[in-house]
Amino acid sequence: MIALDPILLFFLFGLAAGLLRSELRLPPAVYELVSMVLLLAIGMKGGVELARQPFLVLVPQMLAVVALGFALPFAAYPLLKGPGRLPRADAAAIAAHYGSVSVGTYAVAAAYFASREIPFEEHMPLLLALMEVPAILAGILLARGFSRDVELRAMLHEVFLGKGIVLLAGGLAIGWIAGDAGLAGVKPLFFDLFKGILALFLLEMGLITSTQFASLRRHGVVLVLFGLAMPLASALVGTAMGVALGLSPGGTAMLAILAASASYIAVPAAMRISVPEANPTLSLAASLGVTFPFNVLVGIPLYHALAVRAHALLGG
Amino acid sequence: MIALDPILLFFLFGLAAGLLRSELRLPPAVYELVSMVLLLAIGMKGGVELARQPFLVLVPQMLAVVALGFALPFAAYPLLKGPGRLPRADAAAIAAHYGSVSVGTYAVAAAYFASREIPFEEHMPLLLALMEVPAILAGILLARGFSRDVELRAMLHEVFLGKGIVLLAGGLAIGWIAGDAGLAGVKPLFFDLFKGILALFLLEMGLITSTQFASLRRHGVVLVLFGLAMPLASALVGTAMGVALGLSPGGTAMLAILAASASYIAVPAAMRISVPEANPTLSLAASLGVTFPFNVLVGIPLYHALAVRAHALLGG
Amino acid sequence: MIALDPILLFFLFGLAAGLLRSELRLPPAVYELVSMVLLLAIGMKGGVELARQPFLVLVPQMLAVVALGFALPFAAYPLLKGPGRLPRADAAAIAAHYGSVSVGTYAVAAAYFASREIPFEEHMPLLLALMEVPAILAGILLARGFSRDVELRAMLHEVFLGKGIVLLAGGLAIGWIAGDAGLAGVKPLFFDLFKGILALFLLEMGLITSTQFASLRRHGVVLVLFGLAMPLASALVGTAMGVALGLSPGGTAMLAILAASASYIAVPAAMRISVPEANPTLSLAASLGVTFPFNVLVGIPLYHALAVRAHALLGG
Amino acid sequence: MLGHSRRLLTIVTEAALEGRLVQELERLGAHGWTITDARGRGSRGVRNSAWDASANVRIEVVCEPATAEAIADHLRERYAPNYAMILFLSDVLVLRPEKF
Amino acid sequence: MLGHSRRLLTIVTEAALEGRLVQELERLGAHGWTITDARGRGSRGVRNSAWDASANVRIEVVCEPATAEAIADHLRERYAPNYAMILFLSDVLVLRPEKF
Amino acid sequence: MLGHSRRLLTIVTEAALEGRLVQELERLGAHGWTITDARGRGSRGVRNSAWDASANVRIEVVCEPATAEAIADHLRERYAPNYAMILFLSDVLVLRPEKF
Ligand SMILES: Nc1ncnc2c1ncn2[C@@H]1O[C@H](COP(=O)(O)O)[C@@H](O)[C@H]1O
Ligand SMILES: Nc1ncnc2c1ncn2[C@@H]1O[C@H](COP(=O)(O)O)[C@@H](O)[C@H]1O
Ligand SMILES: Nc1ncnc2c1ncn2[C@@H]1O[C@H](COP(=O)(O)O)[C@@H](O)[C@H]1O
Ligand code: NA
Ligand code: NA
Ligand code: NA
Repeated sequence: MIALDPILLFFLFGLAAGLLRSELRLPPAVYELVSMVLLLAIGMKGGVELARQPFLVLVPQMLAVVALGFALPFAAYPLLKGPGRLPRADAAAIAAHYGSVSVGTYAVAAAYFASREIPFEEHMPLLLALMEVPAILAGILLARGFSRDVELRAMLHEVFLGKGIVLLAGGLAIGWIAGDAGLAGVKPLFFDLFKGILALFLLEMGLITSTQFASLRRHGVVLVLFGLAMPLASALVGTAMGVALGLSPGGTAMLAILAASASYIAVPAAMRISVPEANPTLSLAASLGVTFPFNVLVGIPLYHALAVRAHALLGG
Repeated sequence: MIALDPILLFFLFGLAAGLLRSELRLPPAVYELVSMVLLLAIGMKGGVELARQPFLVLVPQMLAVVALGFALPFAAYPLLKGPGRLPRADAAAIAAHYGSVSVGTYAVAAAYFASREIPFEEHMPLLLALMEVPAILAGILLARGFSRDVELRAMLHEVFLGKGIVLLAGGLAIGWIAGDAGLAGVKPLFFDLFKGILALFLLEMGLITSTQFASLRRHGVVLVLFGLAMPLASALVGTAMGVALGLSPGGTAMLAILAASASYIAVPAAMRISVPEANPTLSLAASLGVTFPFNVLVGIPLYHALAVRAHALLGG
Repeated sequence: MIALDPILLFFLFGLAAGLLRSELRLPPAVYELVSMVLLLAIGMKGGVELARQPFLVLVPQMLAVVALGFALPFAAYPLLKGPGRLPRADAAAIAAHYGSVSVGTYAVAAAYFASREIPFEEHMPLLLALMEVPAILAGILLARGFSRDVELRAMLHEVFLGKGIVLLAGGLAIGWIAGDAGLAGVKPLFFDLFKGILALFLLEMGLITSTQFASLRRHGVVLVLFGLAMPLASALVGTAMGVALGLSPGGTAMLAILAASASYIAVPAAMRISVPEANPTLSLAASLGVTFPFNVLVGIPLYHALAVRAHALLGG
Repeated sequence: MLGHSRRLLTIVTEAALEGRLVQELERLGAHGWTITDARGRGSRGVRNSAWDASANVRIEVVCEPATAEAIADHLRERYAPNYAMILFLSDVLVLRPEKF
Repeated sequence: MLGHSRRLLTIVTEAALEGRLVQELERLGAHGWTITDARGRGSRGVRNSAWDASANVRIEVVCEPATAEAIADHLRERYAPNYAMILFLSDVLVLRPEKF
Repeated sequence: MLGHSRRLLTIVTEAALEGRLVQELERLGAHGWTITDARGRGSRGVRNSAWDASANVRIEVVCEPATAEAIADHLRERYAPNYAMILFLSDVLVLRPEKF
């Protein structure tokens, strides 16, 4: 049996409160504060690490994850459109969610690795930030093709200047410039409270997830099957790429987790603007109602075991 | 003279700012965040303790406080209806407030005991959660009698799935399952910041209390007299019960404090729905305008002295 | 070159995000929470120090800063009205902003001094609170003269019971009464998190500053010139006064910083009510668009160097 | 553009009633509603704080006149005597009448 | 249901004026009001931030036509020239006319 | 007091559209607008959470009837088919007609 990280109890608590239709909810302003602090903290942690190593060494990894994020939607789309029988726009939008990444899943994984003292490449937040975007472009291409003129300016603005990316990138820059010592003053808020704030975030995620179950019931088994199979497949690809890039077992697991996770912040906002005819309920039911709980409850330890096995077999 | 716990200065500050009609106020979202963190933290503390001891040992205490919470309104009601000359619905609603408990009062008491290193049974939050509810049922019975059909479903939903109880119960469950070690990660937010967050809460309580004084002036001396006499009487009953249950002096004092405190979160919400013809201004003027300040400023040390005396006399 | 305090990176980040028109913004409730905690924390720090020393010793300093705050607007006004060619009401309102002080600038300076271990008189927050108000009265006199009857009651209420002053004064009182030991319980929230919370505040200040640039472009060079020259001149006066009062080099620098800083919380609110015909855009463009960034990025180290030089020359 | 005439019912009442009223609206035939947080003053005093027991919500329902009147009548009878609550109606034009 | 006709006055203005306007409303005979936080744009620019100096409030008053006009006239004279402020009036039906 | 007649257009839609709609309003000739955060239910389900993807905004525009109709027509064509959105119009009186 998998020992549950205590922080996931907050997720389950939120889920239970939501399913019981309690009146519990985080005020929107608090949810924004909580996600702001998490994004800035994750960014700063990665930025500090970037300051420590020659940037050039990272370029291959950076290119690899951008390619991965761009490629995954092209693998997902035919599944959704063919056997899944979804309309083009919906298949494209869902595919985009799965090419991108989930910051919440990353945060849970980072907390899980920290409490088990599993080391991993600390510059992962850079890869996380890089993987947010390419899947959005892939999704738009899938929905629109090259032909029709996309409102490029508005779309790029939406993609690169959405709250999520800006906070992650800002945190990375601040961490990079200030370095570890420079951040000492803000550590008590951003690093010491990290897990507590993540707990509040997961409580709200549980509440939100509970509201997705209704749409799941309505939109059938396709979303459930896809929401379970896609992260498993992506995790395999991520693991292979991690080994190929020479990452540590922890780093390989992290890359698998990023690949397996599905966005629910940056991509939904961008898809609403760029592919408005896609029904947002479908993507969110899959990504929040199935894949997020699966990944945080079962996936993280599974992908870690996979990465360790792969290293034992291949990496040596 | 009683040395004031510094945290109560925030209450007095809020009270003064409110009476001077300053523009100070906590934004609703912040008040919700603050009370959420307090309720979860209190719950988790109690849950951790529950994990430490055989549950069965607690059953007598649990039954006793449920009975106490149910009985107190039946003692308060005739006073309010007879000498107090209040209409039936109002008497019943006020009585319900005083049978239930105040989480804010408990938090101030816990901080007071901690700073004076007075030990008490750490599973008190379990008793706190249990005492929230029975007085509500008593209040409805007093207002409606057995005959008239109460909208039972809606009422139970209101009572058991209101924010306060859900957070307290969720915290208890999380603390129980995770245990002390499991909560290490969330300690900086929920436990280290506890007193600071309680200070912000008390600031707002002071502001709210100041707005209750106007209704007090309008509704006469009955509420003031009742708001002072009832907690004193309840504290005596609570002390006796604590000694009888074999609690430590600290635990006895805590039980007296719970008995003496009057609800201003769970019960008002439930009474609004279940006994709507009761004027909520009356209950809140008594519970917030009189009893809360009396308890936190004077009551806590008084009830503690009482418990120590009682133990010296009876318990040995 | 000046080494940037890492906390200022948050300001620059907010500024950049604002200029790029990203969607980033702090929810109003969060901004209120953040400024509340800062004001209370600054107040409490000053109050603790007050408890440590005979109050009478401070009276000369208190009188001096009140006089300084009242006098500065009378120096600024002719510049704005004469060479600046601004209408009477606008000149008076801007002058009032520069006689008063900026809590944000003080907080950045305190963090800067702490990280460089520069000692300064810890009762500065008392002087800060005292300097908030007299400039407002000066501004009203300048705009109205003595003749016309000002709505005195409403104005005094606005001035003394505005959120900023009430929180600062409340914090001072709490710190004074509770003393250092009494505040131990609330330290983790108010003191340990101070720099992190200041970082969030500065992020929002950067976003707000970015919105002021548009008005700057519209209202010409007068505001830019005044917004740079006035703090430099005020810093000189503040330095001289600090030396004359026998303050330490750090305290002298702090007084220079207070003199150089311009209000953007208490004064704007009071001027809106008392001198409504003044255009608030002008004062805020100068104080937020020019003086605040100048002071926090360049001014603080500059004024400190000035104070050290002055002490070497005069104080010995 | 040719608008279709509908009724807009606006309700301001205690936040504690929100959940319950939403169920009533659905039961009485409203196809949708919009809610904002509010504060205010009325015959039951100032309702203006961080605190549930003294917060208001403002609910808007666009619907057929008959539905609006049914809802208004029901709320007036069932809730208005015991709760802080006001109701008012006005005429609006909508573009997609099938929605309301 | 037979509604009674009243006037709804809506004011959008600077948050800093809230306390003062509420006193004016009371003085000029309004029996109640409802306030929500708002943001927006008008002739005095964008008012849209976390920050008091640039926040709006939206105030609604249901009252007799004469009261509505008295309030509107007073605000237009006393405040509109110097503050970001708009006012508009519409007709509404209420059920309990004694409240307004 | 002599009011001038104008049209009030109220839009309730997805929070994600706010930035874009504000640009459209400006382009189509509105001189101002007022926005509040809202939640609600409609044909696209419950929109009611802490979370951007499921939050609403309520936008009000006071303007000339022709402008209101132009905006309403444009929004109905361009956005209503793919977004949670309702629109309704009513008549209001304003005091300073030059503002709208
Ligand atoms: N005349 C009015 N105009 C606008 N809003 C009102 C009016 N009267 C009451 N309200 C609102 O309705 C709520 C309940 O009103 P009441 O039942 O009169 O206390 C108040 O808290 C106000 O928010
Ligand atoms: N035409 C309009 N329609 C709706 N709201 C407006 C309009 N003009 C102004 N407002 C609101 O009223 C506030 C003050 O307007 P103003 O005095 O024109 O700057 C603005 O910040 C908007 O919130
Ligand atoms: N009949 C209605 N009355 C009031 N508000 C409505 C109504 N229908 C929809 N809304 C609001 O408009 C939003 C979008 O509506 P819809 O496109 O029908 O999902 C909803 O989330 C509600 O806030
Ligand atoms: Na992915
Ligand atoms: Na009690
Ligand atoms: Na100054």
